[in-house]
Amino acid sequence: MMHALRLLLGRVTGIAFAILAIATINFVLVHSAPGDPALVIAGQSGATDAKFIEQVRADYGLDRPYLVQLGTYLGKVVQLDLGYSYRQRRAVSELILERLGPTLLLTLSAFVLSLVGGVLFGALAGRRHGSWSDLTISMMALLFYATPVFWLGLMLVLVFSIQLEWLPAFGYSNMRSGTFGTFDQAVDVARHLVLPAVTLSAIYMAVYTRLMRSSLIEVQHEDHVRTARAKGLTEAAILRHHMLRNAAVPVITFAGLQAGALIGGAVVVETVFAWPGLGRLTFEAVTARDYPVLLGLFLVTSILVIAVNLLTDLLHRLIDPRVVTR
Amino acid sequence: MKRRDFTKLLLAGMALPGAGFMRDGMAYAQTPDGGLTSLLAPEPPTLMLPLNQQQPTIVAGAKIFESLLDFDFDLSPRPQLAESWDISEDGLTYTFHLVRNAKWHDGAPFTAHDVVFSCSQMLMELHPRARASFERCESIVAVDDHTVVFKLKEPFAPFIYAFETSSAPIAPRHIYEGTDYKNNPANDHPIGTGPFKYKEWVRGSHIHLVANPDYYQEGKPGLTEIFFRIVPDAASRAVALETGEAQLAGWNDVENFDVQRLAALPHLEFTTKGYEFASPLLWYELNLRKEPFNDLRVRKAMMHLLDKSFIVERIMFGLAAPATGPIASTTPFFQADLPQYEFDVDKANALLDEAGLKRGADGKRFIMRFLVVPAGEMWTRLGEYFRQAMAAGGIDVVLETTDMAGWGQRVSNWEFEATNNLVYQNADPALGVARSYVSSNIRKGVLFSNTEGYENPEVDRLFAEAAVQTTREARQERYTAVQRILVEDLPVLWMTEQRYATLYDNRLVDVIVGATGVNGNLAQARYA
Amino acid sequence: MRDLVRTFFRRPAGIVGLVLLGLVCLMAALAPVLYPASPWEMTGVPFSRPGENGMLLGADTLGRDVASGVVHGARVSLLIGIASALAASCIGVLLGCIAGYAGGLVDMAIVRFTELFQTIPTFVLAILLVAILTPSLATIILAIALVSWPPLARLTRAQVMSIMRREFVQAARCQGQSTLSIVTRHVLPNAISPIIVAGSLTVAAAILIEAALSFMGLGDPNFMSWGYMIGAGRTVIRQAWWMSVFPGLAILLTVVAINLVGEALNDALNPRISRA
Amino acid sequence: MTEPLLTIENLILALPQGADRPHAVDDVSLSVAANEIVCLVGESGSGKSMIAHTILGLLPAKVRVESGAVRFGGRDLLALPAAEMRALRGSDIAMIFQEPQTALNPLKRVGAQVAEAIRTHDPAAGREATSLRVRELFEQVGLPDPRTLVSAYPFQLSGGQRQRVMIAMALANNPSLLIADEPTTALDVTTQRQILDLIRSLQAARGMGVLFITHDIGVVADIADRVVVLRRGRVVEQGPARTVLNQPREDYTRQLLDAVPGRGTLRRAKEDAEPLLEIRGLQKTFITRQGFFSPPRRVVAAEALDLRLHRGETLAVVGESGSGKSTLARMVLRLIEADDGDILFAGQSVRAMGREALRQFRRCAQIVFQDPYASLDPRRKVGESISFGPMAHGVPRAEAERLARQWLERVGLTSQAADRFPHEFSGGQRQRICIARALALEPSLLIADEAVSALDVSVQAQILALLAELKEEMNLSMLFITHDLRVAREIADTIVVMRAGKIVEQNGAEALFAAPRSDYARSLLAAVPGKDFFERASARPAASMPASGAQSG
Repeated sequence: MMHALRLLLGRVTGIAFAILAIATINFVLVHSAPGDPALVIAGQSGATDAKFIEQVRADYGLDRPYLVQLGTYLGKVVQLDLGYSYRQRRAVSELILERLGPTLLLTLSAFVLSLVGGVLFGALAGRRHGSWSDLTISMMALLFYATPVFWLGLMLVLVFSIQLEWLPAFGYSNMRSGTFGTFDQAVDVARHLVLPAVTLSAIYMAVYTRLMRSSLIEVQHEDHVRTARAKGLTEAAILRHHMLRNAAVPVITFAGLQAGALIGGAVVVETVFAWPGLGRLTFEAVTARDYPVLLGLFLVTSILVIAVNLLTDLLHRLIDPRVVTR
Repeated sequence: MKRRDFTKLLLAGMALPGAGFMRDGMAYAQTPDGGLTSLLAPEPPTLMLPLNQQQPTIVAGAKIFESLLDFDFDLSPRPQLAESWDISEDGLTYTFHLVRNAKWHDGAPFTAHDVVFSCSQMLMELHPRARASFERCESIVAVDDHTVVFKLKEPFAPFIYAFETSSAPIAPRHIYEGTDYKNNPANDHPIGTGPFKYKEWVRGSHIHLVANPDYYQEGKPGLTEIFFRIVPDAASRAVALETGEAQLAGWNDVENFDVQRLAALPHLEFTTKGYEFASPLLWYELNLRKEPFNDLRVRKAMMHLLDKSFIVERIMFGLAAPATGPIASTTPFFQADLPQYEFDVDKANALLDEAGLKRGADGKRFIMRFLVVPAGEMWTRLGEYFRQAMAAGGIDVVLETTDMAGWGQRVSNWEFEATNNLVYQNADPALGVARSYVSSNIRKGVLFSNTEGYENPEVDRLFAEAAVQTTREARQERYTAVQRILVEDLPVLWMTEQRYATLYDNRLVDVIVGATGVNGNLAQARYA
Repeated sequence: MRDLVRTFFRRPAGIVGLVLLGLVCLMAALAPVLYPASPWEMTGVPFSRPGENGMLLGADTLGRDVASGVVHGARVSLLIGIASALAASCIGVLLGCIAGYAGGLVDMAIVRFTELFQTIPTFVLAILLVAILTPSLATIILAIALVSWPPLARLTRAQVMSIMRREFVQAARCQGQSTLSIVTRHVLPNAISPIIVAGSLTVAAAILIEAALSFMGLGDPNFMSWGYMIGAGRTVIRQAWWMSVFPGLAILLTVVAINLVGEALNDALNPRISRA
Repeated sequence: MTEPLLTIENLILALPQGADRPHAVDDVSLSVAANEIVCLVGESGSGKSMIAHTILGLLPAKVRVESGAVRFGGRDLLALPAAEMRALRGSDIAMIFQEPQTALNPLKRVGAQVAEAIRTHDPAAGREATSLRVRELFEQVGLPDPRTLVSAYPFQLSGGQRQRVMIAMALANNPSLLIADEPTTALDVTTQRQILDLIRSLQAARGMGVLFITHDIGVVADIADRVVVLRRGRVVEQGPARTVLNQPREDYTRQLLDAVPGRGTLRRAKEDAEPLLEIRGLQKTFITRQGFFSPPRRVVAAEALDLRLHRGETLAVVGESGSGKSTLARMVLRLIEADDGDILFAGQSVRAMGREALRQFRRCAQIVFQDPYASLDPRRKVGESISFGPMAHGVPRAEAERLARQWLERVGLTSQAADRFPHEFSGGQRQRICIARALALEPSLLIADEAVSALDVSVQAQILALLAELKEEMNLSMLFITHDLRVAREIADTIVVMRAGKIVEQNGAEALFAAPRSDYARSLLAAVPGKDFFERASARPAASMPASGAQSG
């Protein structure tokens, strides 16, 4: 118990350090950009008034020295205050919070989908190593691995939304469904989720399929599988009880590392599918040079990545007892 | 779980898309029970129109907030919150008689004091364009609860246009007076006098407005509710119109090349009317402070190298008209028969030779950098076309891209060689044209000013005089003169007058009823 | 060496990949011969279908030849892919080597730094970098390199550390060989194969990142690239599917080819497989 | 004797094309009766494991049964349908494997793995009954505290405990035939003794037939009722253990017996010579940090070690895995830095040496490692690996290459070997190359870290002989690290016994074997497989040593 507590404590301080470091890097990165944010607000309001620009600058502290801005920012981060968006005229934490749900829904379902699909297909291919099904799955995995995400999204929209009219092409929910019962809304959101989630998961599913396949092939030759065979287990039982889980361990470890990439991919997918999540907010903030939002976003996405890492770690611990005390 | 159960489940899952569950989802194409779903992009920062006047804020906010006047397609004023108005002979006194039965969305009555508060206090602090207008006033006085008098320091002919909704949205005094306007909690739940009331805003998804039952015009609004669907992706917006998920799109919601296809769809109506108030003019802008753009011959040569019809047909897909000079044909005081620079590569080369810019061994005369406007595909195409067009004259164009902030900074600080610009005429040359050419408006750091750096005392004088003349003839005379000078001087390379497509469900009527089109309040729009 | 080549060619997938990649390279090399005019030339009939008006793959909205764009785009995609993979490899291998060889505090610092870079969502970082530095070939290459090096650094570090632990390295130390001699004669030759393979796969990843950046409007506007073409074509996908289909296929084939070659190379460079 | 339990008749197993020989197993016939232990003994590559795998139908896909029959209980196992074969596996015929570390599924609790064996063959067995049975089995195989141990994971158990779990699993369904494939090879000698005793007693109690596969004649001597000697896929000799071991008919059997180390004449320590290497109070603790807040793991590898190696002497450091003996060897060469204490080499402090001094010192103190596969750079020609050493000390390239060829010939290889890569050589040959590499620098101290442990006995004997010979010739001093007391006895003048980082006993070889002072040394000695047999046998004149320098190594 003490041990677990200490482990947790170590984890938390590690994360805190990482977050502060990321916060600093982000701040420096974003603030070295050319472009005066005051001007953007002014320009977009159709302003031709220098006084107005000065006012904006004063309002958002952009006239203060760089280091003071950084210090203020870090201080606020510690207090979980992510600042105020001058473009959106709202607290950054509020903006992020309301976009967090859809992104979590999208990335987590894509994560689960890719993992489950990858493990399933990879197992199928690895089990019948060298067979036609293996060849087909491997080839598909290679193709999906090489397909640009945005391109795949477009093709899916073309086929499933425009040609077949099965699924909505974009958005998070049909806005009228919000007024009905929660079940209707859940179904509605689920229908909107299908295409973006499939698009986002495709490349990772391909990666996990390939990984699972080679992992399974490797496991097949391990001694404990021979032991299981010597015990008289059927091949199906061996696959289920002695190969799948063992082969999935490296896949899950790897999946944790991919969390950052997954959120990066969400930017493209959310833009293509008009999914109202953090990814789209990121792109909007980059084009609008919305500094506070960008800073907040990078922080939150990084925390998300760390969270996913923790989650996979947990999953890893769950299926691999060796990790706990190691 | 047994293996067979698992397989069954898997099969069921795969069959799902084909099953009824998925198909009944076509519900989103249903008749919207008197409600309207409009596209909106990008997401506005706020709906509080007095606070922010970006395009999407106007589109959504103008259903909630109103001003005193509305404008017909020919830009003549029509009543809105003002029933009637008088302008004194000397053009110095504007008296507005307000509607008597208007109420704020919270039930408080709308009075002349709201107008005085908005125009003399709130907008003066928040709204740069309104400030420019009301700074001209000597006094703004509520004579009684329903009469407001504006007294100008000197005559200003286009003053009447200051009362368009986005130019002077009227805010409730009882809520804002004496508060910190920007942080007033009511900003999140805006209260106006318009035909629609704020209901809900799901960020990143949609804004929900509902009909105002106490609206002061009998029988309006004709719609029960409006959803603004926020869709940042143009292709998705097109799909929404196509599937019927959205019933209204304006401005750039639909990319030009998609307009024809969508306009041809049986369930959609198409019009380019409703943008007369803005009447934007698009041009290639050169930094006249720099060699060789300060040489008129070079500018003329460039004008000859550019084929306006190519831009109109291939880049704008017909949603534009060739511009002939600094004032758009839809704006008052437009002069028709100005001299033109026809597309002529030989003439251009001759002019460039004359200017002493000889072709080098590689056939290139000089290298210039073009800053692409980061606002979408059309702008990118304009940059690409510029590069190809200039190549014919031996001018090597390197494209530079940046984000909106970078573009704004570089253009307003004159750190560019060439770029595109698009400037609203705002219904009167004194409001939307002069600012780009008068030397008093060469202001570093300010966008949409005289960023090209053109200086001509004669032009300055003519614009200044035209603004304060009170007769149409006197103004026309000066604007004609200034147009002739500018066309000869080429401070910028005018290309096109922009047209915008408004697409809407053909069951809707009276959607576009005036010069502000989708920026209007949609009070009359209804299902036939 | 001969072993390597023989093993490489024992895999049909490797040959297919090599042939495909060769075609793409040939296309890039012969671009000025095949299509001497600029791919930006707006001389064709807009929206020509493939084969119409003498344009093999059709024309885009401005009348530009899609085939010319695909051919010229190969140059940019390959250039950016290879250059950024090389740059990423330089950063990654250097840091990985230092970390793996030095160990201790230096190692820990580099590992933490690498982890930090891996924690930041990479594509978002790339977007940000390009947006900040304004898009051009150099900045795109830099941005892709900056987000691609961490896996290479980790791999190199792991490789170096595992080789350093091997007894033949200890034996070399005992022989009195200098550090430089140990690293160049023993560690690098043994560590390099997976790094070469990973580096070659980084090229494929870089091409995909470049395409995504261009697709989002963050490409170098002076060079025709595949991602740009898809970005320009996707909005008209219903009117002109060929505008985005062909460059998309080009990306797909190139990335597949590089992956196939990388895999075959992996097998060929793996002494267990090649000498079995 | 009744009908045998298992009969193998004229079994021929075909290897795929391109293998070193066409048949893995060539015309092998043998039988195992109930209630007897048959040992299948042979060196690596003799095909002994293949035979075991054939019985259970677990052959790798590449290997094909060409002809022959395997009869068990009247049925030909080779012709049995897959389902019936499966029913037999783990119930009537059970098997245990060499590596208990990998033979158990690392992700499942050991109790569940044993329970699985029960339920596979008795699906009707209830949960309660099964877990009861598992606990019973754990008790029978001598696992402590079965109640808690059943829910342990394999990594939480020691090697011996894992092997006990494997045995429990094998016995779960009361098999009539147990196949044990090198079940003790990966274990420490004391643990090996326990497992052997366990198998012996279980076999006797249950009247099982056991087919025991091993490479170690000592183990055979301890456990076998009958012996089958296998060489390169063929049966060399078979018969009752006593007969085969005492009166081997075939040369190969005799060679195997003679190659078993530790039966030569004992050496006497030369106390009078001056010390070349002196270690005083050497201290080393490995600390692995797991985070800022968790307590670091501490493993003591050396605690106040004192020892002396005299010039011309061979000192063997003996200990089981984890005793710190290899760390000691590496600390001497400063491949691992010690925490405290002194290492004096010819009077100079090694720990105080600077970079250049250390380089010069290492020239005088060379090492040969255990794994002949890992200790040669796979990407360098053998000649290069050797010549880099002299070159690093200023010898011109041509001269260094000549030296390399000369040394290759000296260790029993041809000079052409210099142009080949390590993977073209066998394990024994590689170890010869490693010795050449070490000696090419003409050191005065040679450290051999388990240098013969990975080799087959016959090869082991050759390498030991080579080392002894070279030692005499070059007047080397040797620090010989081994886990095998027999090897130590074979080569050492002085023996140091280590356990958990401490020296338990330091004694002359003769003295140690005659009268060990410590309990631990005594238990180690007692655990040496085949000790009784060889002690009896050594009363008789020992067979002659095989000639060294043979290319076959």
